[in-house]
Amino acid sequence: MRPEPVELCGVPLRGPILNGSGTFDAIAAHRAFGDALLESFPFDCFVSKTITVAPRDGNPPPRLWEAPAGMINSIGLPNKGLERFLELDLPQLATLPVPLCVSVMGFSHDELATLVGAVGAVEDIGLVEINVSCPNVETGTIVGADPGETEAAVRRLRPLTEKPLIVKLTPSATDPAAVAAAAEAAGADAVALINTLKGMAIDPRTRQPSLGNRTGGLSGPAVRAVALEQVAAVAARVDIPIVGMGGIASGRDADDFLAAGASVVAVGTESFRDPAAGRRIAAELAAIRAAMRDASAGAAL
Amino acid sequence: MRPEPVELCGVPLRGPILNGSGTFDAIAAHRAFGDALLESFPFDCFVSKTITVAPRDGNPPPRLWEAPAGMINSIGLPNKGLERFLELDLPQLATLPVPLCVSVMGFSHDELATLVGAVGAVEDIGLVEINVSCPNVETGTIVGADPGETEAAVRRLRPLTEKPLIVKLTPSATDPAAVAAAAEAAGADAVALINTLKGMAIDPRTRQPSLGNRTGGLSGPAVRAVALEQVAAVAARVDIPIVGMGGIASGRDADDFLAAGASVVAVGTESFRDPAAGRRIAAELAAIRAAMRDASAGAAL
Amino acid sequence: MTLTAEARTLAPPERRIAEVRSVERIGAYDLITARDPIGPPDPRPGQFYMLAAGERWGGGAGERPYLPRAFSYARARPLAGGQGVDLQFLLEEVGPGTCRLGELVAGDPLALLGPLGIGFESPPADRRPLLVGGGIGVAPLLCWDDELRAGAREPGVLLGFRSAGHARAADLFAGSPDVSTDDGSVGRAGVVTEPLRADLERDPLAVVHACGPEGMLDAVRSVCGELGVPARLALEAGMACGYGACFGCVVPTVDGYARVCVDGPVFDAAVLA
Amino acid sequence: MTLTAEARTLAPPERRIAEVRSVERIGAYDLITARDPIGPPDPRPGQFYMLAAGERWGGGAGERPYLPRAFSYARARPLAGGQGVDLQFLLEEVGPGTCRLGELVAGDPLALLGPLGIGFESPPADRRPLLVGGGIGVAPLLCWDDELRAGAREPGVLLGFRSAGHARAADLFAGSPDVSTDDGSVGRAGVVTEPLRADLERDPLAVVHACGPEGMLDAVRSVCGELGVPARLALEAGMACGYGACFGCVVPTVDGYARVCVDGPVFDAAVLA
Ligand SMILES: Cc1cc2nc3c(=O)[nH]c(=O)nc-3n(C[C@H](O)[C@H](O)[C@H](O)COP(=O)(O)OP(=O)(O)OC[C@H]3O[C@@H](n4cnc5c(N)ncnc54)[C@H](O)[C@@H]3O)c2cc1C
Ligand SMILES: Cc1cc2nc3c(=O)[nH]c(=O)nc-3n(C[C@H](O)[C@H](O)[C@H](O)COP(=O)(O)OP(=O)(O)OC[C@H]3O[C@@H](n4cnc5c(N)ncnc54)[C@H](O)[C@@H]3O)c2cc1C
Ligand SMILES: Cc1cc2nc3c(=O)[nH]c(=O)nc-3n(C[C@H](O)[C@H](O)[C@H](O)COP(=O)(O)O)c2cc1C
Ligand SMILES: Cc1cc2nc3c(=O)[nH]c(=O)nc-3n(C[C@H](O)[C@H](O)[C@H](O)COP(=O)(O)O)c2cc1C
Ligand code: FES
Ligand code: FES
Repeated sequence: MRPEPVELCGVPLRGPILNGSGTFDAIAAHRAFGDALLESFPFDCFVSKTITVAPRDGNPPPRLWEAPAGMINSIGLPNKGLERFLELDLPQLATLPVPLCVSVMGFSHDELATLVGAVGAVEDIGLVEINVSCPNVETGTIVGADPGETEAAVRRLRPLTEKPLIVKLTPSATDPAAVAAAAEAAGADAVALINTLKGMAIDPRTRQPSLGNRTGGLSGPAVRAVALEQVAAVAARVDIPIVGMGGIASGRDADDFLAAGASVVAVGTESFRDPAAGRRIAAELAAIRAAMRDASAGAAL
Repeated sequence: MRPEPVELCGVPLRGPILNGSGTFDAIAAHRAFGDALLESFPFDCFVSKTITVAPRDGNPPPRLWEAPAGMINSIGLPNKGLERFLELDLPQLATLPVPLCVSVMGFSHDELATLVGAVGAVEDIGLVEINVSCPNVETGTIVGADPGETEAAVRRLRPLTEKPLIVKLTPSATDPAAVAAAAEAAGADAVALINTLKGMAIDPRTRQPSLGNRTGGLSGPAVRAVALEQVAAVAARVDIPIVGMGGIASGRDADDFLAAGASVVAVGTESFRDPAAGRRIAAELAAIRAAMRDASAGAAL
Repeated sequence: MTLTAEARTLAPPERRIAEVRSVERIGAYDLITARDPIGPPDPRPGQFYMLAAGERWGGGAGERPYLPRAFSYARARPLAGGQGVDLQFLLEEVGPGTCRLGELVAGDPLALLGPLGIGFESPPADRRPLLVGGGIGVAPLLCWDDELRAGAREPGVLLGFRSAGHARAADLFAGSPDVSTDDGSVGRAGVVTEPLRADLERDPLAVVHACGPEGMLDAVRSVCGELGVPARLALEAGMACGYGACFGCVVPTVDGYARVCVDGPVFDAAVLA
Repeated sequence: MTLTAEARTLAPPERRIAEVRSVERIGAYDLITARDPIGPPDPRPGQFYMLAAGERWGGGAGERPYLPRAFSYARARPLAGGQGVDLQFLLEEVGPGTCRLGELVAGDPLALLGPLGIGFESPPADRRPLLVGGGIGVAPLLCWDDELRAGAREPGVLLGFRSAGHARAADLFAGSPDVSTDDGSVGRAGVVTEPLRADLERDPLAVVHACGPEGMLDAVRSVCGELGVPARLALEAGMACGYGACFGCVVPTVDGYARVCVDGPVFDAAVLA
C-alpha cells in the first residue's frame, strides 16, 4: 500500500517520506545493495548530507554511542566540500528515482551565499535545505538559536536561488517557533525540525566522555516527544510547510507528526536499523490513512 | 553496601542520593507502606514537591503518557499552597530520617520572596530549592531561560534566608551554563538540573494531544544524555555544587553524573518503577566506588 | 483479617520478584498465577498491584512498555506458614504492557509492588451487597465475592461482557452470576445496567460495588443515584507509580482532584464530581 | 563463486527475518545457526551481518539494546535450490546486545541485514595464506579457512585465546590450528604473534589474514611490516547501520577516515594510518 502523492513547496513527491539529512548515503547504500536499492528506493525525496564549502574530515572516533531508545552521534559533518560534491556525488544522486534536496551549512553568511548560489544553479537539484542547526558545529547552533540571526541569514540567501529554501531548525533554541517565524518572514519556503538534541555519554571504563568530540547529538525514539512539541509549536506560528522528524519509527509515529502540523515527515535513525524503514513507514501510514477514511466515511452514513 | 556520607552546602547527608522534586510524596508513600518506609527510607535528603503561595489544583487529566524509555507528564504543580503546607505537611515531613529541602516557585519576585522568607525561617527545613522553570507573569518569559532574570531573582532572594539556596535550572535555556553562572554570581549555593524537557504526545484514537494540558515534560532514561551534557557544561562554568539528575536508573548512571561534574544526584522517574530505587542505586554506586578504589589501589602497587 | 475503616493492607516499600506459576487463557483474557514470596497474605479486595515482566520490560511496540502496569488482584491464596501468597491476575491484552505480561510462562520472574490503594469496605449490615462488573472489571469482584460468601453475605452478581469469549470470565465466579452480553451470545442481550435497575427497583435496600469501563460506571452511578442506592466504584486511571508519588492518576471529586492510587481505586460514588 | 576485485556479495536492501535453528555453547562462546530464507547463498568470508532479536530487542541493561549489532558470519551452508542459506555466527556475550542474542532458542525470529562490507581477497598465487585469529576474532577465519582448503590453498592457522574455555573455538576449524593461550592452559603459553613471527621468519613469502582485538592487530601489523609481509586485517568499530549511512564506524587511513562497514571491514594493513 502506497500513500498518496504530495507537493512540497511546489515539488511533486510520490509520497510524504523524506530521509533526515546525514542519515542515508545513497551512494554507499548502492555499493552495499546494488540496483535493488533503486528499484525499491525507501524515500520519496532524497536529502543529501550537509555539504560545506571546504572538505571536512569530521570528528575523531568514537562517533557513536547507544542511548536508551536512541543514540548519540558526533559525526561532525564529514563531506567532500562543495566542488567535489558537485563533480563526483551529484551526477550519481541525479540518477535517483526521486527529487533531490541538498543540505548546506556555512560558517559565515558569505559561505552560505556561495553554497546556495552554487547548488541553486544546478538543474538536477529540486530543493535546498539550510542547516542552521547542527549541534556539532559551533556556529550552526548560534545562528539557528537566534531569530534575528536566522532572519538575516535567510534574507541574504533568498534572492540567490529560485529553488525552494528549507530551513532546518535547531532544537536548542529557547523558542523554536520564534526562529521559524523569522525564517518565514525572511522568505523561507519551509522549515524542517528537529535536529539532534545536544547530549553526552560517559564511558564507564574511563569515566570520560564516550565520544571523541566529548558531546554529540541525541536522536531516535527518545527525542520523539520533544520533536512533536516543537513541531506543534512551530505549526501554530507559521503557514509554510513543516518537514517533521525526530524518532519516527512507524506509520503511527509519522501520523502523529502530521496530526501535530507537519506537511511531510523525515526518517533518520530508524533507517540505521533497517534501510527499508522509509518504505515500511510509508506503507503503515497509508494503511492508517485508509482506515481513517473508511471510519469517517462510515460516520458520514 | 552504603555510600560514604557527603556534605551538600554544609548540610551533612548520609549519602549522595536525593529525590527529584515532585517525584516522591513521602506522606502518601507512608500511607501505602507504613513505617517500613521510614525504616529503609530510599533517599539521603528529601526534596518536597514544588510549593506555591496559593493552592493549586494542577492540570486536568490525563496527566501522564508513556514514552520510549521515559514518560511525559503535565501534573501542573498541584499543592496545598504555602500556608497549609507549613501547617499540615511540614510537621510530618519533619519526622523523616533525613534532611528536608523545600522546593518553591513564584509567579513574581514578590511571591518568590514570600516563599523563601517563610520556608527560610523554619527550623526543620535544611535547604531551599528555587524552581525557576516558571513564566514570570511580569515579563512573560521563563525566568530560568534568561541569565539576567535568574540573577535578578536570586539576588533578591539571597538576603532573605541563611539556608542554602539551590537553583533548579530549566533545560529550555539555550545556554544553561550561563544561567548557572548567573545564579552563582547572585549567591546561589548550588544548582540542580535537569528539569523535564518540553514534550508532547498524540493520542492515536483522537489525533489530539494526549495530555489534558496539551504539552508536558519528558523524563526518564530518554533524557539522560541531554542531562549529562548540561551537567558537564554547567560544571565547566561554576564552582558551586551541582545536584545532577535526569534519567538516573542505576548506580552506573549515578556515577556517570558524578564523573560529569555533579556533587550529588537525584532520582525521579525511576522511583515510579520502584519506590526503593534510591536505595538500590545507592548500593550499586557504593559497589562501583569500592571497585574503583580497589583498582586504583592495585594500580598503586 | 483486618477490617479497618480504610480497607488497605500495607505493601512492602519496594518492588519485589514473584515467580509465575501458570498463565491460563480464559476466553478473551489471561489468568496469571504468581507466587509472591514475601508479600502480605491478606490484600483487600479492590486493592491492586503494579506489575512488570522481571525481564525484557521494553523493546515492544513503540519501544514500550517502560512503566509498570496496574492490575487488581483477582484472587489471593495465602501460603502455609503465614507469609507469602499466590496471587491471581486477570488480564486483557490491549497494548505493549499487557501483551508482554501475556507472554510470560511458568517460572518467569514477575516484578510486583503492592498491595496498593484502598479496597472495598464491608457492606453495612442493613444492606445486601450487589456486585456489578463489566468486562475486565470483573477481576476485583472475584475475591470480593469469595470473601462476602465466606462471611455469609452472599452477594448478587451482575456481569456484562462484549461477547461469549469475554463472558468466559463469569465461569470463574463461585455462584452463578447473572450475565449479559452486548451481542446476546451468552445470557441476556444488552447492557448490565438493565438487570441492575430491575434488581434495585425490586429491592433498593442494597449497596452496589461496581468495576468496569467508564461508560458503564457512569450508568451505574445514575441508576443508583436515581434510586438512592449507595454505590462504591473501583476506578481506573493511567498510572506511573501506584503509590501517590507522581500525582498523575487523578479523578475530580467534590473536594478537588483525588489520586486513584492512594485515595482509591474504590470511591464512594457520592464523592466523585 | 564470484571473485570480483572487491570481495563483496550484495545484500537485499532491507532487514529480513531469519529463523534460529540452534544456539550451541562452544566453551566461552555461543554458536548461533539461523536459516536466512531469501539471502544470497554466497557471502564472502570477512563479510558481516547486522543482527537483532526479532522480538524484545530492548528492555535490557540500561534500557538497551536499541541498534542492531554487527557479526561476521562464521560459516554459510547454501540451501538446496540456490536461494537461502543457513548462517552461523560465533558470539561472545559482552553486553546487552550479545546477551539478548545469546538468549535466543530454536524457532525464534532473528532480524538480519547483510551480507555487508568487503571480505578477504583471494591470496596472490605466489604467497601462502596464513590466518591469524585472536579470541572472538576467529569467527570470520572459519569460513575463510574452509574456502581456501576447498580451493587447494590450505592456509596456516594461528589462533590465540585468553583461556581454555575460549580456546574451545579452535575445535571448529577443519585442520589442526596452532593454538596459544594467555594462561598456557591449552597449546603454547603466550600471545599468537610469537608463533606468527617464528613462522614468517621461516618463510616470509606469505600473506597474512588477521582478525582479533585491537592490540593483537597492532602487533600483527608491526611484525608483518618489519618482515615485509602483506597483511589484510578485519577490523571492528562501533556501528549503527552497517551500510554506510551514519558515518560512525570510521578508522583513520592514509587518505583520511574510511568507513569500516563499506570500505572494510577487511583492510590492507598498508592503507591504515
Ligand atoms: C487500579 C487499576 C486496576 C486495574 N486492573 C486491571 C485488571 O485487573 N486487569 C486488566 O487487564 N487491566 C487492569 N487495569 C488496566 C491496565 O492497567 C491497563 O490495561 C494497562 O495499563 C494497559 O497497558 P498496555 O501497555 O497493555 O496498554 P497501553 O498501550 O498502555 O494502552 C492502554 C490505554 O492507555 C492509553 N495509551 C496508549 N498509548 C499510551 C502511551 N504511550 N502512554 C500512556 N497511555 C497510552 C490508551 O488510552 C490505551 O487505551 C487496571 C488499571 C488500574 C488503574
Ligand atoms: C564488522 C564486525 C564484525 C564483528 N563480528 C563479531 C563476531 O563475529 N562475534 C562477536 O561476538 N562480535 C563481533 N563483533 C563485535 C560485536 O558487534 C560487539 O561485541 C557487539 O556490538 C556488542 O554489543 P553489546 O550490546 O553486547 O555490548 P555493548 O554494551 O555494546 O559493549 C560493547 C562495547 O561497546 C562499548 N559500549 C558500552 N556501552 C555502550 C553504549 N551505550 N553505546 C555504545 N557502545 C557502548 C564498550 O566499548 C563495550 O566494550 C563484530 C563487530 C564488527 C564491527
Ligand atoms: C548520524 C547522524 C548524522 C546526522 N547528520 C546530519 C546532517 O549532516 N545534517 C542535518 O541537518 N542533520 C543531520 N542529522 C540529524 C537528522 O537529520 C535528524 O534531524 C535527527 O536525527 C532526528 O531524526 P531521527 O530521530 O529520526 O534520527 C544527523 C543525525 C544522525 C543520527
Ligand atoms: C511527575 C513529575 C513531577 C515533577 N514535579 C516537579 C516539581 O514539582 N518541581 C520540580 O522542580 N521538578 C519536578 N519534576 C522534575 C524532576 O524533579 C526531575 O528534574 C526530572 O524528572 C528529571 O529526572 P528523572 O528523569 O530522574 O525523572 C517532576 C518530574 C515528574 C516526572
Ligand atoms: S499513579 Fe502516581 S500518584 Fe497515582
Ligand atoms: S556503521 Fe554506519 S556508516 Fe558504518
